Amino acid sequence: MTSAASRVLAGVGRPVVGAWREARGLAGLFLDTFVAVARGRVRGREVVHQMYLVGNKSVPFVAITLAVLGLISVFQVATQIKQVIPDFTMLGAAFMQMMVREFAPTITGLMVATRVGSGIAAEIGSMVVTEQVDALRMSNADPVEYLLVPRTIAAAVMMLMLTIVGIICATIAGMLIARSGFDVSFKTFLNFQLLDAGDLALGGTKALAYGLAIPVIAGRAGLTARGGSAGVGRATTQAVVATSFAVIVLDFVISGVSYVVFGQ
Amino acid sequence: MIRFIDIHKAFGARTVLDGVSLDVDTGEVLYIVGNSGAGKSVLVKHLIGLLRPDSGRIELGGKEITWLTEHEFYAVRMQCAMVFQNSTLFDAMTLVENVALPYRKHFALKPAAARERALAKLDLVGMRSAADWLPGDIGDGLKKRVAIARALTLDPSYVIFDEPTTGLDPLAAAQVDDLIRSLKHDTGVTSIVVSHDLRSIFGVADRIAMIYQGKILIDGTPAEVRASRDPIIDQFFNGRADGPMKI
Amino acid sequence: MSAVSGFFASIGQAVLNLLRTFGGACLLLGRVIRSLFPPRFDVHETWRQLYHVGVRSAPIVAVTALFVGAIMVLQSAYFVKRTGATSLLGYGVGFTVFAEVGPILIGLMFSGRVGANNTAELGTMVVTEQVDALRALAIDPLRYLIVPRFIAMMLMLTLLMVLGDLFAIAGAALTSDALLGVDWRVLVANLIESKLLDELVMGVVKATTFGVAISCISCYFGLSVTGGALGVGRATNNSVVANATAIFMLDFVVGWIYSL
Amino acid sequence: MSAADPAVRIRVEGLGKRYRGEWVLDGIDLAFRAGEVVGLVGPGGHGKSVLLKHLPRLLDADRGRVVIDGHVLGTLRAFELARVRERFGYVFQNYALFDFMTVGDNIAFPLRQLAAKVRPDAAQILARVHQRLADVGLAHAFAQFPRELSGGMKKRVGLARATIADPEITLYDDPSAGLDPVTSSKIFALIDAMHRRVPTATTVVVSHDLDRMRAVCHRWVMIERGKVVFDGVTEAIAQASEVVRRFFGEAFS
Repeated sequence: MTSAASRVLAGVGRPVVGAWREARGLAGLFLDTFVAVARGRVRGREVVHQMYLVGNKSVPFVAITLAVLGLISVFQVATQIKQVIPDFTMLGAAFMQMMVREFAPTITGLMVATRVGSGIAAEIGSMVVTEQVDALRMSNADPVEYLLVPRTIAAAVMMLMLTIVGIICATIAGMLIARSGFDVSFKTFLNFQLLDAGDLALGGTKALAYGLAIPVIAGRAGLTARGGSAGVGRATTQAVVATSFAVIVLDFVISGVSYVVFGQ
Repeated sequence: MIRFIDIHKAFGARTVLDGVSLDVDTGEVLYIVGNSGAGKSVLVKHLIGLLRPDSGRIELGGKEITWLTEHEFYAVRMQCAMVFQNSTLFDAMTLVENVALPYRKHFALKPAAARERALAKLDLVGMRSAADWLPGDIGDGLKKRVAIARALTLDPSYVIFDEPTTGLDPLAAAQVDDLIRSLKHDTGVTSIVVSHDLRSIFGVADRIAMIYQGKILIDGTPAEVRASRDPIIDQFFNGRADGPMKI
Repeated sequence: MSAVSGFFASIGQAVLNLLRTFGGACLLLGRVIRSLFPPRFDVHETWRQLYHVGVRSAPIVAVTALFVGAIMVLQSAYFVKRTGATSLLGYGVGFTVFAEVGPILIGLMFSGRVGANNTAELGTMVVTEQVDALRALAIDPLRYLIVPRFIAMMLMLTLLMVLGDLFAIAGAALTSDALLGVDWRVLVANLIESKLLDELVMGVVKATTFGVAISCISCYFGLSVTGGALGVGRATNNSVVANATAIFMLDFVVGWIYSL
Repeated sequence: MSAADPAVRIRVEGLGKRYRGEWVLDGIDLAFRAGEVVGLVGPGGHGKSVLLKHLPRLLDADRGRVVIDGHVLGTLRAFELARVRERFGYVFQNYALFDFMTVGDNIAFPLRQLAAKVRPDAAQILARVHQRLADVGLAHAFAQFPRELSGGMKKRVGLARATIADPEITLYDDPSAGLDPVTSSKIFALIDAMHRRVPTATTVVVSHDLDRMRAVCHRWVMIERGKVVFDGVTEAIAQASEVVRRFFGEAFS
């Protein structure tokens, strides 16, 4: 085989092999994390501490972004409706449904991926690079159990909480703009007629899926950091992209499956 | 000729330099020594404007440079080069591109001409054969030699070395010491070396100045330093664990 | 009492941090603009950054846009199925993708891919004294490191926005054809005739402002790193958060200006 | 198994490790005995720290194996490996102190992680931690955080943590890197003191600080380009090969 051909094959092969090894490593890490949780090897106090770090610190960040998004989407939809048929009775209902099914979990997921994903990768990455993870292993503290499990549980729980906070802030912002811009009374805006168990289940599934995927993907980026501060930088960047991308892909998969299976 | 006159510098509550006065004669190799955190690197960074003193004056080649602006310091840095402790080569460029960078930026040389001049400097430090390698491919000792070559591209009259042999194995350290020694003979460059490597201090220094608790404790030839009976100086230069020295 | 004062202190701290970041980034923007007129920056490094920024983010932006288009179709599919208004599909999808969701999601992915990387790279250079080495070689770090990255990010995000819009349409067309049975040619024709040029231009203008913000913020955090590996990690984290906040703020401001 | 010399505690057989296609360790054969203090030296970046990390199996060998008291490390299951690691103390090059814990908690960590039936009670742990902090001259630093300490103090805390359980095998990875002569001597004095506390312990020190190692190490192992090029006592250096003699310098010939 000529060297050029082998070079081309290698060029194609390398990313594929790399992606496969990455997927296998990630699957292994998911398994280890859930086995550790199943075996109850969980330090409650640390989980609560991580909840504070993950949740509390992200509340203002999620609240602002979701409020802005709520403002924008109501403003856009309302201006469209005004041009077609100026009947705003269903404005609030449609908004609530879209927020619960789609925007609140996904945008909150992206924010948590950005903030918490890069945070976990940065922290664990710098612990690997300064050999703290090796020090843990010398004292029989498994890094996955000791570092990743508390963060995973905290992120999953907080993801649900933050989505709810997100929905509340978006709704408040939406209500205000609806009244001031298009004089839609709070009462008409706040109608939950369209909302049913299916929407809540869909939104909840998405939030939980993101909450579990983000810390484990970020944790893997952190645990595989190599080579001083440059390594930590790479791990953090890789985590932000991988977790954000995972949120978007999961959103598509869950929405697609629910549409095909449940028809809604 | 370089003069530090009564330099004071503190970082928040921690006073690092408490009235340091020191002269450096042209053409000599002066070693500034002291324990970690004594302020050796802090003092020399004032010379090229990376730090500004809280009070005191600095003169370089007879001109006062204490309060020059960042932009005005560029002229000073053309005269006075610095080699940092972790060799600071740019990872994205090959070794010869690293050394050619100052030529490209200051003398607007075409890439080919800059490469030629850079290869000559690499030859000076015995690294010409590795010209097209990346910094990542070579060990710390060799990186240090390329960093020295890069600092020499501006043909400075003063060169500052910040702990050039720290972290190097004895062989690589000896080669860097030889390089500093040969610099003085071949080019008559004045070198200021910050170090606490006893082997290289007594192997290369023309003169030694020791900083202890923010002040110059001694400033003299290696022989004078060895003869000193001051207990702190004796403890430091023999590297003894027990003694009056407070760290 | 300490809990309450602690709470207010943390709010005060958050506001102060926000202002310090905003101030720092604006100062940096000022210095960058001053060195653009007359243009005094390293051309070689600019080309390298254009390639570095563009190549690294093109695939991720394209794939993100593909999914954004698909999600938008899925989102309105439920609505369209109930009301049967398939003709509205093209307009609805096109509008949200070009004007709103497209710029935000592509901006976020770009901020993650390039912004975070920029802060990490600059942070590492500061921590390993490479920035001081530049100054010691009498080379101005702003003109050699910062301005090339500013130009690369601003230009590339603008171009990538257009690329993203194309991929989003492709994603939407594919999904609508596969899931809704609405032939993709219909969707595309419908989209073209809904005259969404204004929205497309607004999306691109948003992308340019995002590019400016992301470059200044990520460079600001990169240059202000202290404290080794942990410092680089923390700066990268803060940079990504600040970029995301800036994207949402700017999205609202540009959207509001356009609606005047 | 070659003739089992009773005193041999760790045996390294044909150990190989590859990074990006290059053999950093290329067939290492060594034996470490009880009561020995071994100096591991050689040109920078030639695999010394990598070899050290293979002993407690922090790194897995690509070739060959490490045997401790008859157990082949590569084949041990997790809890067996845990028992083996409990006999190790490791002073890391980058300090590896947990920056989210105080100095006291850092030093107590190895004891608190011991299996329940072996673990001393809380009061005993605290007493030993305070005693060990006093041994390294940092009694005042109990409640401080690692970021508040200087390089030399961080190194001493790392040393206190590694030796809190009086381990049989203590590994030092470049303990005096970047430290001034006086602090370096303090560190090596502590290494010597730690060895005297448990004379049957095996101690391995990786460092470039040949002058200070000379006072502490009985035996030297030099590694160049992934191979052992010298393994003997200080006096044997004078008769060693040219490369070895040049590395150690005139003070040793």
